[in-house]
Amino acid sequence: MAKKTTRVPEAGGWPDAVAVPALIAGAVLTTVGFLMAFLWAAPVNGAALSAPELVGDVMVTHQQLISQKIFYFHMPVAIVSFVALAFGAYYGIRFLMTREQRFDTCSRVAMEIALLFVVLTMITGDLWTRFEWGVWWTWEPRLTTYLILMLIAIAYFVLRNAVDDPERRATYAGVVSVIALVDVPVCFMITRLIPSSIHPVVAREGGMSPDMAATVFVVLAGMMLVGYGLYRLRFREARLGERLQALKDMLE
Amino acid sequence: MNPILADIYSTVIPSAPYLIAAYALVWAALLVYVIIVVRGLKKTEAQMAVLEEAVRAKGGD
Amino acid sequence: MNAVETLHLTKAFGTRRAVDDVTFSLPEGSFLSIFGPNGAGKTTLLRVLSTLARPTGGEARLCGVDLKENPDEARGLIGMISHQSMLYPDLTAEENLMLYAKLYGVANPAARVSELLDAVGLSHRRLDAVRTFSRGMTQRVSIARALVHDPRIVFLDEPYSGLDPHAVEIFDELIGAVRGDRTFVMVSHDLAKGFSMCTHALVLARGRIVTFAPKDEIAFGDFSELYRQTVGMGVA
Amino acid sequence: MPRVAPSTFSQYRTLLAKDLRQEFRTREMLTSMGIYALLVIIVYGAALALTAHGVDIVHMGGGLLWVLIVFTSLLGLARSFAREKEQGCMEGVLLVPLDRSVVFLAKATSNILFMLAVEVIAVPLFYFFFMTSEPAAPTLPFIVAPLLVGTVGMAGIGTMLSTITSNTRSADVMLAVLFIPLIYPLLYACVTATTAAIAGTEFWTDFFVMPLVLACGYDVVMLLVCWVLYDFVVSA
Repeated sequence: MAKKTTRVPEAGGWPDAVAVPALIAGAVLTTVGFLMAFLWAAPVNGAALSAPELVGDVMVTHQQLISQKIFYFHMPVAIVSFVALAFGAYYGIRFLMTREQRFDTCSRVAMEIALLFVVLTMITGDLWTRFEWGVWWTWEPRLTTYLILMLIAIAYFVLRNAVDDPERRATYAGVVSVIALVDVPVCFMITRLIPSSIHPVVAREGGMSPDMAATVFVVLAGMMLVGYGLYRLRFREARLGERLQALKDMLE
Repeated sequence: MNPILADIYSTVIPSAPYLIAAYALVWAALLVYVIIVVRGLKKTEAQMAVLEEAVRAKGGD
Repeated sequence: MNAVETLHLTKAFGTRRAVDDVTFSLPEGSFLSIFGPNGAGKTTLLRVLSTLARPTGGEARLCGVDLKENPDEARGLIGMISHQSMLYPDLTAEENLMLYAKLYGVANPAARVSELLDAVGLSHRRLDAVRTFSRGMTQRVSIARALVHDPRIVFLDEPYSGLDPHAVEIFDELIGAVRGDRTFVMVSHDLAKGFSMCTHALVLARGRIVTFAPKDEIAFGDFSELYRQTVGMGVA
Repeated sequence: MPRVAPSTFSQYRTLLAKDLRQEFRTREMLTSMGIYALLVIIVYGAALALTAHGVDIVHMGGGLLWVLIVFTSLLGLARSFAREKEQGCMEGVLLVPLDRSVVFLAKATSNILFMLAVEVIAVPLFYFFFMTSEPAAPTLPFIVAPLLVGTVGMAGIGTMLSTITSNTRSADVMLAVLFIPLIYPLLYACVTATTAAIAGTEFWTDFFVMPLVLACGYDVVMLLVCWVLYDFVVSA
């Protein structure tokens, strides 16, 4: 019975060679996005002014909501955290199928990146809330979903530390990552579809104008590359630790 | 600054600190993560050194 | 027809190989004793053979049934007696045996259960909760549980731990009584007892076979000397 | 010994009967959950005593009720699996040739029944202690629907998580840490539906029917995922 040799991801090789340039490209793109957000994308109109005013060469008729600029980082970071969670669950499934310990390492590293980016999402989202509604926290659907995702990611790592047997730990971690991947979209859907308070609030989300969309896209691409670069870096470090441990075992 | 201009910027000034804080914290968090990974690498290198000694000692005797 | 056949059986996680390239075959009706220092992989090997753990490599066949292809069919052929009784303390002896009889789909569960309780001499206690039983009595119900579906192979994982000499004596008697043409595989630390009861002996160290031979080919003296060296070789 | 392969349903029934008989014999889980629910109500009493008129209990009632249910069921779930691990009974059951998800279904069903049994006591008690002061809406009896849907969802995912956390260090805390974030959407939907039923609302479809449908969706999705993944978890 020729054992199908499952291709096991390994540190080194082209994915790692690409990692450093990806990190640099990511940093560049995000800073470009940062500048675009402030200089190029039109600010969102706030409350109407008592009278139009000439500012520079533009007739301004509404208050300019500057705080909305955080959005250009908040959304991409949130998307990347969800992509990282998807990878974590994918490698979790691969581990459950093949029992190959390497996939468990990939799943763990991907979940770490997911947790990192969820923390970033919470930071940007919370500060935006602080200004937008003047309060540090509201149980507003978007924010609660990310709080839940963060708690699940933290629970994932708490579980990993609570189990000693490596195979059992990897199996449980894989299962939890899959349940998390299923749970988060359901959480997204439920918190959005049910009006958050008894008197329904009309959603204020207007569409995105092309220039705003372009900025978001630039920052998104940048954040994806940063995420990828960090993933490869952490994966390489984890692999190094494992190879060292293997050497130690062999020495005894 | 006439009242209307003041009105325009009324949302800008108070929100500025949060905006800066947000971006600063994002970069800070990414930096902390990289530092954690690098520290991990250093720890592994130290263990590598110990291992090399052990191998040399084993080979030597 | 061999009761147990393994070919390069391996159970490893990452680089740690609990069972490493184990190959042996055991004819039906024999009694295999497995010895080895702590952490040599004895219990892991037993768990893999009894389908409680999944092998990572190699093959294993029980009475010709491949463990990986159809584990369920293999499970129907085996019984397990371990230092854990696998009995529900709050249920009575009869309820415990009826539970397993129904799960295994034994044709006439009630008759089979009372027959087994007679065999282990506990019919008078069948309506008492297992919690109230002594260690020896619990082990006897555990034997009944393991034999409820008349398995071809019985695994024993250190069954003597916690038994006083009298209980050990009764235990051996029972094993002798129910032996028939069944195959037994026992993991034990008790060198003398294990060697005396077995027809084949197998010594494991760090997951690898040190020696596997029918009992009549080795004298006990050489065997215990070899065992001392193996243990001297250091713990896994 | 003729052995007819038992139908999955009969194995399911046997395992469920075992759980119910075990609980009926000791009533350990029901009493501890029942007492715990009562204690939570007493804590509510202290918490709300000073604000007797200030607090709009009709709108808060649904939420408080679900806090009571979540923490009581957490207590029950943690115990439900610990009992299987005590004497290695789970391994005894795993040795039987059966589909592992039957074990999940039987355990989930028994957990649902135990949770419902406690709710049948706790909910009227809660109503008696807190809700009698102000007139609840005529749609009050509708709270049975979210209670049922919520309990099924919680028992399903709770069974899976209690299997995972039963042999980790500090199992109870681990179960809560995993359980609460994962059932948040279900909890959110059920609290909204319950509050809508208690307080009555003119947006009936928005606040009762929609959450209930979503909660059912959550149940179906989560039970399916748990059903598929249970084999990995229980044999790990």
